[in-house]
Amino acid sequence: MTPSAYTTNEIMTIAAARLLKNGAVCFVGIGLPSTAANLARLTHAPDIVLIYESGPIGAKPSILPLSIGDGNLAETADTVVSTPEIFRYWLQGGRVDVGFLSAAQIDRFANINTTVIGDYKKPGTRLPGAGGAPEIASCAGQVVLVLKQSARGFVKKLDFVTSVGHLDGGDARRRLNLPGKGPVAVVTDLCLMEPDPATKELTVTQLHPGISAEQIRKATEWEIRFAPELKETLLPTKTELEILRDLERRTRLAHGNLTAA
Amino acid sequence: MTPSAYTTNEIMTIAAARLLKNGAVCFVGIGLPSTAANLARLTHAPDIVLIYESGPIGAKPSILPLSIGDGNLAETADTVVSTPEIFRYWLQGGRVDVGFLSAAQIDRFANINTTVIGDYKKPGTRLPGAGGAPEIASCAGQVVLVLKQSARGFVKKLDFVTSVGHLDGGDARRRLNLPGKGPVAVVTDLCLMEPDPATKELTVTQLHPGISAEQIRKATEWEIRFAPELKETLLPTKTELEILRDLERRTRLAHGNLTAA
Amino acid sequence: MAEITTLREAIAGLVRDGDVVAMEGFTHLIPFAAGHEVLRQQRRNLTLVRMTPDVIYDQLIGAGCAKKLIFSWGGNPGVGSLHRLRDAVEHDWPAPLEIQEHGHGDLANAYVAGASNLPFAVLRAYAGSDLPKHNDKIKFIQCPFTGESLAAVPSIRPDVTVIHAQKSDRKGNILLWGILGVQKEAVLAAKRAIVTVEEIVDELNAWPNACILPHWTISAVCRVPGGGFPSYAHGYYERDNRFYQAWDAVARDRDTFQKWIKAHILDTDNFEEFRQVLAESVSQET
Amino acid sequence: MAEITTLREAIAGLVRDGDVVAMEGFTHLIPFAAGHEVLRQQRRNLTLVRMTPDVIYDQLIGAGCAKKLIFSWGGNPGVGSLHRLRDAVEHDWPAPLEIQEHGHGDLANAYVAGASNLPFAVLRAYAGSDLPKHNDKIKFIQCPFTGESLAAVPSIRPDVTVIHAQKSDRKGNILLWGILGVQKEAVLAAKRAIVTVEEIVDELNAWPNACILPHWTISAVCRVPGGGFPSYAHGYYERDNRFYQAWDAVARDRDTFQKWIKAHILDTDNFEEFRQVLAESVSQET
Repeated sequence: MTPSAYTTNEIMTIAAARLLKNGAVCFVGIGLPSTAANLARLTHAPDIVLIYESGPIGAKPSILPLSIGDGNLAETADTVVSTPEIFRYWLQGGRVDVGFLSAAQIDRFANINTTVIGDYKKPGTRLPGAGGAPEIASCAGQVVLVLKQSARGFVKKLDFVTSVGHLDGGDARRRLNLPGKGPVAVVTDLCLMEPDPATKELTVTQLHPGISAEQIRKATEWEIRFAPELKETLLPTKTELEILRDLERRTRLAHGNLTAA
Repeated sequence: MTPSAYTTNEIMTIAAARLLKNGAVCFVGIGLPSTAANLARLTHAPDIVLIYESGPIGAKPSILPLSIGDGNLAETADTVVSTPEIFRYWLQGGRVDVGFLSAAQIDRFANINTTVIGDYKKPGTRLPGAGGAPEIASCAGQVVLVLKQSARGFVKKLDFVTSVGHLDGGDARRRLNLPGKGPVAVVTDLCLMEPDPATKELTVTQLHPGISAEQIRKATEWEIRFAPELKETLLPTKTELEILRDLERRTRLAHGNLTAA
Repeated sequence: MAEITTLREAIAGLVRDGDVVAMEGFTHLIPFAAGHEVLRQQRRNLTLVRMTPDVIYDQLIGAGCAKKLIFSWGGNPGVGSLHRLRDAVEHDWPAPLEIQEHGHGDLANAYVAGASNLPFAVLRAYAGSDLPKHNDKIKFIQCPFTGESLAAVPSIRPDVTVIHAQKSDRKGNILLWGILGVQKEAVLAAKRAIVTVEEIVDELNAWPNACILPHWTISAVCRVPGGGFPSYAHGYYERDNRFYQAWDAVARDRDTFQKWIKAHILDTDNFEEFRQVLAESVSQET
Repeated sequence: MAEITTLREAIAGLVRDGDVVAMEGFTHLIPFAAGHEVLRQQRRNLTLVRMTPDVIYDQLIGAGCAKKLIFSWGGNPGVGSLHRLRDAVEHDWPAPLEIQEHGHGDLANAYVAGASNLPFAVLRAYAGSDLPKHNDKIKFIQCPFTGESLAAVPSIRPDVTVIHAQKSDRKGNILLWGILGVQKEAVLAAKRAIVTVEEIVDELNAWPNACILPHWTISAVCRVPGGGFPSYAHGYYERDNRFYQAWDAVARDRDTFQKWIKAHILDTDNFEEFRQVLAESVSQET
């Protein structure tokens, strides 16, 4: 397999999927996180437990959900509970190992903005808002973020902190008594970043094949740090690509050529 | 029908049942309240809604439950919810019109004790305790109490206030911001008492047939007040007695000659 | 006590100008028919509450029914922005829209507190988030036992909650299943409740511990088959994803939006007629 | 992750001296077999938590397993007193028993808070009641929005929760139905959970929104048919009211009680043998 044989979206999704351990309980956001989590379930992690904020626990969707409450999630779940119960007993209750999120903007400490670009009162662009992210960011055992990398998205300073990553770094989460560990990885279409163990600043630890450090610097507004020894992301396997493409094909067919945003 | 044609227990139960309006949502304690509520349902109040603290909503038991969570309650209910939900959404939520309770001890303001006779730390008799009564006494729209009358049960001063009636009378409930109106009637084997509209002190307003004021005085430790114009409880009708006896007969058969305490 | 009536009468009698109105349904069972009827009857100055405003609130906001929105995620699921919501927030069109913004867990807890007749809910959230800076309804309190700091939010107590469900019996007992969202809590938190249902049956034949709202918690029950369209009703019909995608183009332009609302809602008599007009306009496009 | 094992091993491995143990079941599905096994293995210094102590805790208290009881209603339902509980409270026999006493709504909320990983629960109760005078775990707090006074109680977080349920599948996913009580909350509030079940099946075939505890919330699942006896298991067997009535005479006298416990529990190997010995002693009496 050569870098040209897959898209940047595909390697992002595959690299994210690989981070999920079999058996992990994942609280899954819609879109990229849901695609990656289901890819994990269909490849190396058949016993992964997918929880969606609308209420399904143990969902095993045959096609990717377009919205967070698709019927297919309910039909394939071990059970479906109310939305309050999902947030109270399951997420806040500490039953979720991994919160799997996307974001519009992220900063060097993996804090995220999904609320507004510009001033809150006089917004340039009004984004959808928090959804379940503030509670996931607080309470999930750990958080994995997946989003495309660009200088507009990876910014020096967030216009709005919707959901916390590592705040201003160091032991800030512990000082605020946040139950979960916060972001442990950010997967983009270019690379994988992990927080520095001490400072918690995001550090590129792994490049996707064919990607240069320069490409990553250009797609990051702040001066991004790189680990001394950079790994390279393993190429997508034939199986990974086949299963991902098959999943997306089934989804397109079922949703009438719509794709999950 | 003459006074000798029914027992004092029967007229107590029948007088209590008559207080329940058709369609009322009743939160029902086990024992006497449950018997009276089901008698109401089987006579003049077919659309009464019975809620038991174990979870059944709209129970229509064919026999009297021996415990608060008998299977027959679940089988005949419109639905069964969890015990936390019963207390949170239904009772505290303000959906209950009438809380129907019994008690070991009661005082002149219809405060009740189901905790201990004697000192709390060195109990003479340890009683079962609060159960759902404190929350019912606080939150039900109104409360009806049903218990046998005796000087040991109707006391000057409670050894322990488990659940509040009208506290020290007057507008005490309003001052404490209690959601429900509190006790509106106490039905005994001798009479019916209602709180004075102003002082909230229990006042005998209705005597059961053949019962004298003197009998009631003897069975009350405090100096009990009587309304200026005392009514007499209507004699049990043939239908009321037949239905009550039939219900208790079915219950005895089903429970192997046990009776609800 | 539930009255079984027409949707027009239910909205006319139970939804008033200036009300706090919650229309709930988490992707599933969104009460579109009822929302349209509110729009058709041109209610004004509503405070709209909904975790996920969705296309239904985009329509009401664009049509000028709302003065305030309480929400936690305002997008067109699987498509993108709610353009009418954005236009109201970004450009005050057709009128300024006050927003009160929360997280999902927060709003879900706030409905629970409302259903529980508590004045506030407690949750673990918002430490470090900017949301409390822009929403004075989010405060922090201390646990009286451990001293821990926790977020507190006021309960939601709508004047009227509107939901769509699968079934009612002839007394007005409601059965719903599948993705339950916060519908039960939203109904129990409200002063009045309107439920549209796919069908009214003799017997619910509900399974053990089914999600049932007894008739005495409901003000009005209205039979509106397909009343959740373009969302879905588990066991009845699927989500119309094409409608959601097509909405993007309709809502993007003020003029296009206004014409659509006039032709499809204001000029139709009821949801059935809306479906007919919509079917005609869709067939013309293709 | 649920291990499917024997009850003896589950109790041996998961219930330790000094633990806070919740055995729940509201009349229905009371985990008698598991309670007996705790008694048989002679655990000591337990803090027992249960809304309705029932005969199961009367046995454990009388046998000297408990140092503390957290409860809200301690009677023999439909019969009268729990004599062993009373003897412990009134006469410190067989040992002093510390009691921490609540109302049902309070304890139910405290389990909910535990399952929700909150340090405390808020409820409307206890204004004017003497319970807070004798229980320093009941406090009052003010609503930060309205200033109203509300009761606050600490959450319950058992070391181990023990319940009985109808079914498990071979992975250990648990299905229960009928009177649900606080079992789900008690399991989710606990560090460890043991579930005895009537049967283990290939497929749960659960209905929509069924009450399910996924296998990854459970430490051990044990097949113990009849394990709820003398309480009942909806769909399997009814409550044995005669046992509850007969218990009154057994428990009334210390000596009778001790002989009963020795013959029926300490000298039997497991719940099946207990049932045999009980059947023999009952048939001798009649």
